Amino acid sequence: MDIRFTPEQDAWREEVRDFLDAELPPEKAFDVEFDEDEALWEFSHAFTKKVGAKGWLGLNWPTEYGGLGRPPIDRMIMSEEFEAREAPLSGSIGWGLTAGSLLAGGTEEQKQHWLPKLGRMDLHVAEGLSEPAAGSDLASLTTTAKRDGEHWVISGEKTYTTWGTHADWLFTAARSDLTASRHRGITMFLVPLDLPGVSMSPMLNLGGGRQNHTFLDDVRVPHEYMIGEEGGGWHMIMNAFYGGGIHAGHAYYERAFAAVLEHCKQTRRGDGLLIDDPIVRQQLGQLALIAEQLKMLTYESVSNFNNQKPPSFGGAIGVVVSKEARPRFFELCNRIVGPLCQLQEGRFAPMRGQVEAWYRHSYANHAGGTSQVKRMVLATRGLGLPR
Amino acid sequence: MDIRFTPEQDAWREEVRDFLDAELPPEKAFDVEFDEDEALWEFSHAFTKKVGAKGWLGLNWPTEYGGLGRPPIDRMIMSEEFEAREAPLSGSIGWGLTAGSLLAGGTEEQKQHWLPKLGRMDLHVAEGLSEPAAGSDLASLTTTAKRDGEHWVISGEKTYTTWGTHADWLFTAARSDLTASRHRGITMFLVPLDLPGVSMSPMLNLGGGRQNHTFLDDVRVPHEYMIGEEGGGWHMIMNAFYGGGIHAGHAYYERAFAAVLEHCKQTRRGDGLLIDDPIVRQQLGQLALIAEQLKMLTYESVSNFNNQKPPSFGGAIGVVVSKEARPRFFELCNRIVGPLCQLQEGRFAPMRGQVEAWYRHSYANHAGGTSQVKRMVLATRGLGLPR
Amino acid sequence: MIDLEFSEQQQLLQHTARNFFAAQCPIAKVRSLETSDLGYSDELWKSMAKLDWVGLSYPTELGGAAGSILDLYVLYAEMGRCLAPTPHLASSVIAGETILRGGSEAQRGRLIPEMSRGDLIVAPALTESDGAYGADAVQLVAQADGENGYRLEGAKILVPYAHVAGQLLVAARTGSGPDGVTLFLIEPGAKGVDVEKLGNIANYPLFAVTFDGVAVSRDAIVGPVGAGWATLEPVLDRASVLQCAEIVGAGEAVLDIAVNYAQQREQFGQPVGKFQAVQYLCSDIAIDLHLTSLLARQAAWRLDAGLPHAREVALAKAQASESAQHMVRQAHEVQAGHGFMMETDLQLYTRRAKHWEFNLGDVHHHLDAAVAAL
Amino acid sequence: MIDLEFSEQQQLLQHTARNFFAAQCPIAKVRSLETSDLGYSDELWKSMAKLDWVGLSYPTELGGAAGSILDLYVLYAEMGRCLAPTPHLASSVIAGETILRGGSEAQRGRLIPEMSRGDLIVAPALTESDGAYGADAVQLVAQADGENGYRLEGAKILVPYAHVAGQLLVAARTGSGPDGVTLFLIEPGAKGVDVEKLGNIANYPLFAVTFDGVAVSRDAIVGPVGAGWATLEPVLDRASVLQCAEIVGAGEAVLDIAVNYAQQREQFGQPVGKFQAVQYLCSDIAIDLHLTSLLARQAAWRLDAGLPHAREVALAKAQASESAQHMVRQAHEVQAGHGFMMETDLQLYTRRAKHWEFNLGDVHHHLDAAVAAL
Repeated sequence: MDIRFTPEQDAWREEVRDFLDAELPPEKAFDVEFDEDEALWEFSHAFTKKVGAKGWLGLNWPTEYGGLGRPPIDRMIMSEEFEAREAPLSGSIGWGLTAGSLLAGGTEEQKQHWLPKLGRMDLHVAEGLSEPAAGSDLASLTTTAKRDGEHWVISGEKTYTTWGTHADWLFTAARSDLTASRHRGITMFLVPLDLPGVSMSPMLNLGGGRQNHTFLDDVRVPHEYMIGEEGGGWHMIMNAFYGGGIHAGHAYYERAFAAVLEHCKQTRRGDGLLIDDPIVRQQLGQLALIAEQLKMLTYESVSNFNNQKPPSFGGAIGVVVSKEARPRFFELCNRIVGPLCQLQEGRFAPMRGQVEAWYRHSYANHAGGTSQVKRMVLATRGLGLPR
Repeated sequence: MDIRFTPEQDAWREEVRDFLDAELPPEKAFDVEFDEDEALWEFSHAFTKKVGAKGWLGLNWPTEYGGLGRPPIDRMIMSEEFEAREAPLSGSIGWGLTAGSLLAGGTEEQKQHWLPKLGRMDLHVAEGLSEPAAGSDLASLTTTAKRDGEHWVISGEKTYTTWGTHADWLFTAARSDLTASRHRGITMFLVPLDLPGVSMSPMLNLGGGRQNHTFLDDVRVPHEYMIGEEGGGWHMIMNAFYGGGIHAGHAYYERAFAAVLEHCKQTRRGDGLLIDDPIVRQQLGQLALIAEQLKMLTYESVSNFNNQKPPSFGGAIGVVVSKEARPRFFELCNRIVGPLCQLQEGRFAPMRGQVEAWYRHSYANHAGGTSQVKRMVLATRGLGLPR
Repeated sequence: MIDLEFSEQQQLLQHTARNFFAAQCPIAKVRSLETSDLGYSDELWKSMAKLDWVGLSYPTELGGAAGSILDLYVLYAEMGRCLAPTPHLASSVIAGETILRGGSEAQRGRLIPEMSRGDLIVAPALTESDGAYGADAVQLVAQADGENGYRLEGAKILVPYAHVAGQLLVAARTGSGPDGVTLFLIEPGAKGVDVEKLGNIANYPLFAVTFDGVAVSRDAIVGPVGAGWATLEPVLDRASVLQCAEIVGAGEAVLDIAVNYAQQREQFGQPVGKFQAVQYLCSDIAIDLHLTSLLARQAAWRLDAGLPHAREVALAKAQASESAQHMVRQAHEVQAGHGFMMETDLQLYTRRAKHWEFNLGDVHHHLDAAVAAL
Repeated sequence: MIDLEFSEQQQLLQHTARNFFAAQCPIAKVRSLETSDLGYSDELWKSMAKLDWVGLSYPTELGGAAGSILDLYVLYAEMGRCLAPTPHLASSVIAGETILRGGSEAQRGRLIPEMSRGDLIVAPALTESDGAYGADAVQLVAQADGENGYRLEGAKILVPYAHVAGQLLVAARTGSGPDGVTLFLIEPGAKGVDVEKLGNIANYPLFAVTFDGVAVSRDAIVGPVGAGWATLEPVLDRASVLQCAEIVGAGEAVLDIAVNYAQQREQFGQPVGKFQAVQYLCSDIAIDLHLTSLLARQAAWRLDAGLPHAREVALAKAQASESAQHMVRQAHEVQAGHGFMMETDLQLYTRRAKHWEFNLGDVHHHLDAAVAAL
């Protein structure tokens, strides 16, 4: 047992920090999920391209596809540092989900063609899996793709298209075989968003971000934009969902916790500092506990990878804990801060309104399936309870 | 809207108090569920007979069956006072469940015959519904009753027989028609426990009480001991479960809360009294809140009866809240009291070990179906969600 | 006689109010008002005044309808259901009832009829920059300034409707301790008063008001000097119960949203409402708001009956604050990604619930207050 | 290198211990020992000593096996799984390691080898009648009495294994503040010492020990006068982590009990484990104990590595105390009426979990301690 980083890993962390020192002014840090400020997004694209230029978007990919072939822990370290500074890394649907799908089920030719581009962030890709009637139950999607010579004709409606207006490609799934069973007959495509028949209407979200309804109306997509095998989409997505190494989700909570703790050390309420209020201390302890739980779950993933062990409890425990912790964590932040937690801006808003924003963001915890669905996975696949 | 008692109701409460002042010395107060002390049980039987002699066991029953025809609120008031003093009222399976079943589905002749006896506590009745494989799902019971002339021959195994060794009758359910559907073909009986073929083995429980396995081996029960109609058992039980007026379950929590509050006012930990500890105060507030919730749910039942309104949310909300509150309430008591909560007796045990005992008792919250089952009722019958 | 039902008259009010708000304040209007400059509709407010709802609890001789707190409860539940944006709690209840209770004959005669007609809004300015709740939290200084007046120095925050108020009702410190709080009526346009909008999660019209040596004459004092908190406290109890009622009404709407979604949304080949996990989420909401309703109605009734009520009010608001938070979280779990979209109605409730959770004391304040009242 | 797996040697120990306790301490034996006069098995204890487990963490030159805290962790998880009743935590860890850390050469040489062999049990007497945890809670008075000794007056409670202890390790107050605590070794048979059994939920061997002017000589002091808490504190950190390990092992057994029951018990025509509500209950247990395991292993590793660990220990025990409570409650929900019966194994865990929840600091203590450590 060991929870230390090697000297090489420490050096890598320093390298990441140096990069961020050089390339990320603190005022450019923002949450790409929930901010539509055009200037910040421009910065984000440029910043992400710099990360790509260093090969870090494809850090874990095999070198033959433009990756650096580094182990997942290096990705985790990078992620810790990026989260700690709220680095505005955009385009994870491309270098994350699309690339992960390719690595999981792409043909050799596809991998050769797409991965280097994705790793350099040459393509800005939007999410195009969800449909109005297919959320957690992705297999019920109804968008169709019909083969017509060297093209596919795709029609259907997609929803929750994240970053649709910042992207120029859509990574999407369509039913290419209507006679096959639910999980078969799904095929993946990269669809250029400027093709005729593609249109979008905005879906603004509670977090302050923009998602979209995306309408695909007999969009003719070249066959070469098919990703993976025909009918192999389901398998690929399930294996790839936000692949690309181990994400340091805990660092998001650690950053928030540090900010709240600092607030409590600085802020008086009534006779004393918040940090000296016994109830606030219990709540801070709960926050620290949640952040620590998530950190250890991340580290366990690293450890499991290092030891070639399968993920714990069907891979569901980390997802369940983080999905369920998120609203609870930020409700606790609200309670610590008190009625001022509702303020968004101005000199009276604690922590520049971050607590208010975090709270709204906390309800965006359903990507990749709800916690309810993940609990089922944990119970059946992880514990062996009957389906 | 009104939450006051009428002068007549206040007078009735005084009458109950006077009775308890006269008949219940504080040292004889005990929880009949969880104490097997023979001397106390003897007192309890005598005490309950005195209550019966006043007509109070059948307080709400029609006068023609030996009841006093009083409204449910009088029962609730009596129950508040009895709970407030932990009055050891035994035999509720008889004057509660059996009588409730008779009132719900007994023939005129059965009601004339049995109810006056039950109201006087002439019969001590034990619970004989549950079976090893039929708990919350009572309809899956497998004990059989075969008609043979003027007798029924009953065979099967019953479990969790509460008060089996203090009783002389068993109120039981058996399948009298093997061809009928699950919910039909169940018939109820009162079985004398001294009949040949009846035997019991003890099942001690965590609360400190004794329940039993009861074996019925070709027990010949006279037809006149059948309760209700042949095959009408299910309907009767569902309508009668612990019938006999509105129970003041909240008073149990109010009594516990009062004791804990007094403890906190008297007891120092570290520099100050427990009552001045901000965290303890939050916990006491939680306890007060739970007790108040339960009180208002009880009062709502009274109000609904008075206004001839159906019970809220399919009758499930009070059960769900109290079943789920019970362990939580007594865990909070533990936390307030601290490590001393594990002590059962002696001069160091806070509150004479009551906190320890309450906690163990709190796991006995499954009679009448688990909270999980009641949640389903609430969701489907109460909210109209699909089954 | 235990009877938790509303009277026939209250049921009539309930029915009228439900229809009124459904017609006059549909959810589309709530959305557009939220981002309007005013943040509420003066037309709606005046219509309410015509129905005698603005001064519902005021004496008839001052233009009110002599309604009870339970009557107000009924109205608030309906306002909560429709998220009707009105200055009722701030102006009609907190400010108006404080003036009624502590004000001079002249103050009452001058202000209350105008308030009843919906022509005057008075904004209570109580909270200060630390957000604390209670007499101790009043720190804004009112320094005696000669024979005839005071000078106010300090800031108030979370002041509702200050932008349209004709008067501010300001709690200031004229001495130490709980008996050192005095209430002043000050015009927002007075010299040295500055009003600044505070952006907030609910887009509720909340303001910071700063007082830079503002001169006030003695006749602007409401009630005896030093008796400000004693005047205010019973009114805040009433307001807390009405805040509970608003949460209950909103909760019933949230429950409808969640249940309807669970019945209609299909995943894995069945309505999601068939999954026990979703049934738990929906029943959590039902339980929360039902308990809030029971506790709040009890507290309201005790206020009307003139019985001791500190414990009941505190428990009701503790429950309501918990419920405000919990019910929206559970509804978001039911609606998952869908509920996160601004186009759904749920988020309108979610954002307001955060304001309600903390308005008039949070769960910790009220749990502690409940124990203090024992 | 992030690696949360036990070493091969630890896995061997785990394997050996699991088999050993399964064979030597089956659940029937746990039941019978619980109600025996001793409350534990000296035979089992001696067998553990032969395996070098009693002095597992002691230096080899004093008869120990020089094991790490992670080695102990492995042993404790297995003891927890089987509910093995032993004085290990009290005597081997808390008392023994305190003597090792603070004791004189003579004390160590005299006591530790005997303790390693399982021939001597030393019972730590720390808690007093208010149940509080920490240096401040030590109030029992040790009054200097002439040149050579002290006189002890007061009472200790929740003293484990005092009935079979050859020595008591008593924390007493010789001055004020955290530096006013001194540790004494006292024989339970000494004049003025009275030992009284305390009935408790777990039937754990717990005692009250009263000191009625007990005379103690200076050579019975462990460590410098006034340095008692400084000596004890790091040992209590170690013990807290091992208490976590015991909870984790027990939790794995509770999870097995719950899952097996849910797979086999049928109601409404299907295994109850098919109901989502029951799946949630079982997964709650799995999550609780998995998190406890991760946090406790981290804390143990930091202790072994000599790294700062106050925060990690506190978070681990806060989590473990919560889990000890929550996991048994959820298991009782799974087993419903069945789990309430003494004939089921679940209740054995339930009752002990209550002891563990509060042993070495409850959740509130440790959450506060975690913040203090930041």
